Amino acid sequence: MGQPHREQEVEERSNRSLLSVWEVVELARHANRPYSLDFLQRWAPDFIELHGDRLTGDDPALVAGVGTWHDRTVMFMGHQKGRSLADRVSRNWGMMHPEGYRKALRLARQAVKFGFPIVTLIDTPGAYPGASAEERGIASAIGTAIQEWFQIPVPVVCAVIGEGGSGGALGLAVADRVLMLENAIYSVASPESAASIVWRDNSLKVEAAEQLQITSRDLIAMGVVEEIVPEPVGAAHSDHNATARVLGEAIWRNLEPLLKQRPGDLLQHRYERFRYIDSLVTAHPEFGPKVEPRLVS
Amino acid sequence: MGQPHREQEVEERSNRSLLSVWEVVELARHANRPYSLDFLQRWAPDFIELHGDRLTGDDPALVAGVGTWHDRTVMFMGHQKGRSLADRVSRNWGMMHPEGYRKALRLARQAVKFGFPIVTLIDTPGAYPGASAEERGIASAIGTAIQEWFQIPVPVVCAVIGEGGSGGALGLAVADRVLMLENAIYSVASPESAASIVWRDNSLKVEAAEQLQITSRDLIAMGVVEEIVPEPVGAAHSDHNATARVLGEAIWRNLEPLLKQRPGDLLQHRYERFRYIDSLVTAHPEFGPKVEPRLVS
Amino acid sequence: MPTPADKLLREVPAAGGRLPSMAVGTNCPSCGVGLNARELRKQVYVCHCGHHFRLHAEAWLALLADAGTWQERWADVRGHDLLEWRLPKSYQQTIDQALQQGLNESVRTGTAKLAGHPLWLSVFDFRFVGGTLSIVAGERLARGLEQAAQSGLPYLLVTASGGARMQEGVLALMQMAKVNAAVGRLHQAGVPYFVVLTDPTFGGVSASLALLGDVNLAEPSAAIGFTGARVIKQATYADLPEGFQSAAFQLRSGQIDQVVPRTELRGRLARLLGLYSDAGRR
Amino acid sequence: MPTPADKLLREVPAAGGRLPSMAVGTNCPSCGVGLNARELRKQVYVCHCGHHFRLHAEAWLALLADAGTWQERWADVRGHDLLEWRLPKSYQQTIDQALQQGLNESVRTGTAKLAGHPLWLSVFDFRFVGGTLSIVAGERLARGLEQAAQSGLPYLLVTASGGARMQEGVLALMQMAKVNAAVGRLHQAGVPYFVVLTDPTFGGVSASLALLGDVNLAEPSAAIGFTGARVIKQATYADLPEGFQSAAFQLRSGQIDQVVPRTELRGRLARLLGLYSDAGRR
Ligand SMILES: [Zn+2]
Ligand SMILES: [Zn+2]
Repeated sequence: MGQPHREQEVEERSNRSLLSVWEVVELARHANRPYSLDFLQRWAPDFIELHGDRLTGDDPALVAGVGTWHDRTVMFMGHQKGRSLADRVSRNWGMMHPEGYRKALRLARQAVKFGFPIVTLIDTPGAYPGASAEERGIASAIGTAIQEWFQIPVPVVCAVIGEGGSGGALGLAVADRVLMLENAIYSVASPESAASIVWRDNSLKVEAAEQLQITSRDLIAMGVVEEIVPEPVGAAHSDHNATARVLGEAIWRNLEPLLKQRPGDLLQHRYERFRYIDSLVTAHPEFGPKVEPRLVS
Repeated sequence: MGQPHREQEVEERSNRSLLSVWEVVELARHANRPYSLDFLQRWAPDFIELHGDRLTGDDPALVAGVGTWHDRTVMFMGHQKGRSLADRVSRNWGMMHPEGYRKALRLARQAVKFGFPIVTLIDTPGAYPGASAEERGIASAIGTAIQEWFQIPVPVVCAVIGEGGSGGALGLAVADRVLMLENAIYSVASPESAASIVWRDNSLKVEAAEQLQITSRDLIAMGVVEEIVPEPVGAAHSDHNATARVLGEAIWRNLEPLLKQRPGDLLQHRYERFRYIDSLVTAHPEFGPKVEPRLVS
Repeated sequence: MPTPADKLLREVPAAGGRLPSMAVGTNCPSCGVGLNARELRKQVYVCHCGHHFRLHAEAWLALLADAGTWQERWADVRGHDLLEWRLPKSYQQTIDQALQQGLNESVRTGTAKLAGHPLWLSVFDFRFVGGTLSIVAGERLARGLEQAAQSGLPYLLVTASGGARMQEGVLALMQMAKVNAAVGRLHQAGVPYFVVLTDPTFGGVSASLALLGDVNLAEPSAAIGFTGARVIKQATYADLPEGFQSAAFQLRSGQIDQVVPRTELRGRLARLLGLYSDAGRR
Repeated sequence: MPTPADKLLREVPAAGGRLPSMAVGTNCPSCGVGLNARELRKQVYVCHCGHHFRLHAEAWLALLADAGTWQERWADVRGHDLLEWRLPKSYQQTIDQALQQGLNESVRTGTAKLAGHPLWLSVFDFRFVGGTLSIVAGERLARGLEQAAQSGLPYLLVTASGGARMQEGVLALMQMAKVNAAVGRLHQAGVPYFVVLTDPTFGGVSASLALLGDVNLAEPSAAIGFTGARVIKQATYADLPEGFQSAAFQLRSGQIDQVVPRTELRGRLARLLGLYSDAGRR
């Protein structure tokens, strides 16, 4: 009781940037928040999903494939959560196994073969923290992916659409531009993990979330993302169509100029983007989320 | 009884090329025949074994690593059988899983990074014909390996030292030169498998072996190997040192001129070697093992 | 979850040309229902129960190539009995008989159009010595792959094979290297390579060019693997799980991109050709 | 199976410089035997039972660098409290205290010689906030990797880390990308990259540059993984098998090349440096 009312009230505040950090976390994880496939089906109705890492498996937590977008073939890939319980289980709550990172790399190399630009969507609490992932080499799968994304000479634009958790997110987020939906989060670890690591008590997730600086406003202030994409009134889950339209426009606007860059320049800029991503630190000794974020139109 | 006597008699005939095909098969599979490590330890006493495909596993049926040979660092890899029962089990009788082909490729790429030439030794009945290999993609592991060996721009010399069975052998045998020990065999399938496939009766292995043309003399006549390396009196198992010396000399003699070739030429010649490997067929309509093999000195 | 794309699919006609009639028996081996040959042909030899009958080369060509566009190449390349193979049957006799029946080796290669997209097309024919990879098959594949790499036309391969041809000995094995070298050049040339895996695809074909496609599709009832189930059981005494080496198994194992019912195959390929090969969009 | 090479190994002195004394308690945590500090130092902090005590940065430098060859770089790069982290303890206070104790961040980088081979050497120090990857650590690593790529000197990394440093938030995460980009350039430049994984190596370090070596070696008692066992048990309620995430486990999983006892490590590295980096032999 009172829950629907509170939710409505949160939605109203969401567009006036008056949410607590934990309220943003809850919006980023909202069960009706648009997931990768919700975007892909709207952007590229002829999307063909491609499966498998050609090694040992296919990871349903990563949806990937090709579709026509702005009269071009684009390689899309994104973490995929499920909405029903069965879907959630089969998508493993968007937590990838090694096969997912290897599938992503296979298709990134395929995009290079054909000159397709790449769009990646981030929405994961993190890589799967289970024995099956460890046994098949999750650490080196992520490490190798991060390394190789720097050697993919086609434009890559990434958008954090929900949760961007840890190395599990970063393994898909090495890009020329990284955008972030207004109420998405992006963090070195999920608030629960951080609490567990720092305090050995994951009930302190709210405190951890506040310390970690994980909202889009924090991230743009740190120079880690290029752009915040505003969500419609009532946040992304209340209007998938509008969210997809605005996010699609922002991604394309960032992608289009990259298509004209020479591959060598693209890779050099991508290298420098991450090599000096912490340069604000030296520039602003009293560094913090104090810079005004740039919002789209 | 009579077995040691027969064995001695076979050894004597082995150097006068008077063996039946099945006797050659038995020599190729002899329990005391030198295996890959027997050669590597003699050629490169400072050999350092390298493990793992950096994906999901390490395959003990493939031994691989670097060592100093002729004042150079060389990448060696070969199928490895075991001598004791425990060794045989742990080496899986020299039958590789997908991890083995992927380890070979990882190290082939490493050899490219450092400009190390590569020596591969073939000694396998075939890839592992079991469910665990199928589940982890043995077919594509072999297919990918065969494809990628054509894109490894360093010299590769291969020697069939015992059994060269099927795609399991070929996955490690795409090379610029392929040599063969005198009593080794190289076949589209092990005689047992061929009998099982053609007659659905693997007890007809002797007949299959005779039909298949799998001895070094058959192979050189078909143009599939460049050179037969003679075995010492009493065949390879009776003198590992002498076998290693003669084989080492032959491999190095073939490898040395390749070191001077430009990478592009090397790959072009490797392509053509296999592209036209059946060209004798058109040249000799009544094709068969009738050409005199060229023996080393 | 049906997508707008599924609708698109259904709009592409199921068959390019008119499928030949095939003798497929009188009852479906899966569901046992009696078969109406004419209706079955209309359903591209897929039973109502989902069972996909094996198609031979001419049927695949009729299904995939737009009517009148198939131009076969190198049909005159012929095999012969290198090893003087006698048992259980003379290989020369096998070849002669097959030729008399109008079969021309295990692989047919040529150019065609699919939904208007020009391409290279190779199809295996399981009727010819179990679709085995032979010198002739390897030669036709390698020539086609090389020409596709040069011309930039996409390459479409339909597999159905028991593996390498025993009766050609180690030279059959060498075809695996020959064709994979050519596939590597196709990839390096940036040319699309699509594979449709049909029942069965094994051994020297699955372990050479069959799984190297940019996109690998499989028919639902295709068995795909390296070693056949019978040999695995013989060699390892293992009980193999239900569905072992099925198309779904290979999808889970990461080897294929999609399992596509034959009724949707042409449409799916047309979309792929559009996405991967329309020069205008790049 | 002892090889002639094993003999070679033993001939390389175990330590380059003189190992510093470390307080390691009075009994071995593995076998319980009482410890003689002097003897233990002589045995490079390996108990007779095989237990490898964790070494801190200075000890690694003394063990690996030839005496007097270590030249530290960028020791003046210092971190600060970006997120104004307060709980459970002020991050600024953590940094200040560590500096007062003579610790200078979680990674130390510089040049040295090992058995005469010049190289770049970076060692993690687990004492500094659990060896966590921070901006300072990332910066020192990236600079070293870039210089190694330019100069062609091999790069040797010794890891010991709990992962990325929470107190630097997403910028700590970004260090994974920063250092892996630099590792990629090292590989592209054809420069040897060797990693020694020690106890423990987890999270943002195992999932960034720790497993990307041309040769990955691990100490026998190193636990190596992405997610720590405690978190896995919490998240999945799974019983983890004995030896889970051990060095032997990672060897079986294909992630490391060899498990090397500390007593043999210097010799193994000397041989590797000879094999991979002697210009004369190429
Ligand atoms: Zn039926
Ligand atoms: Zn002890």
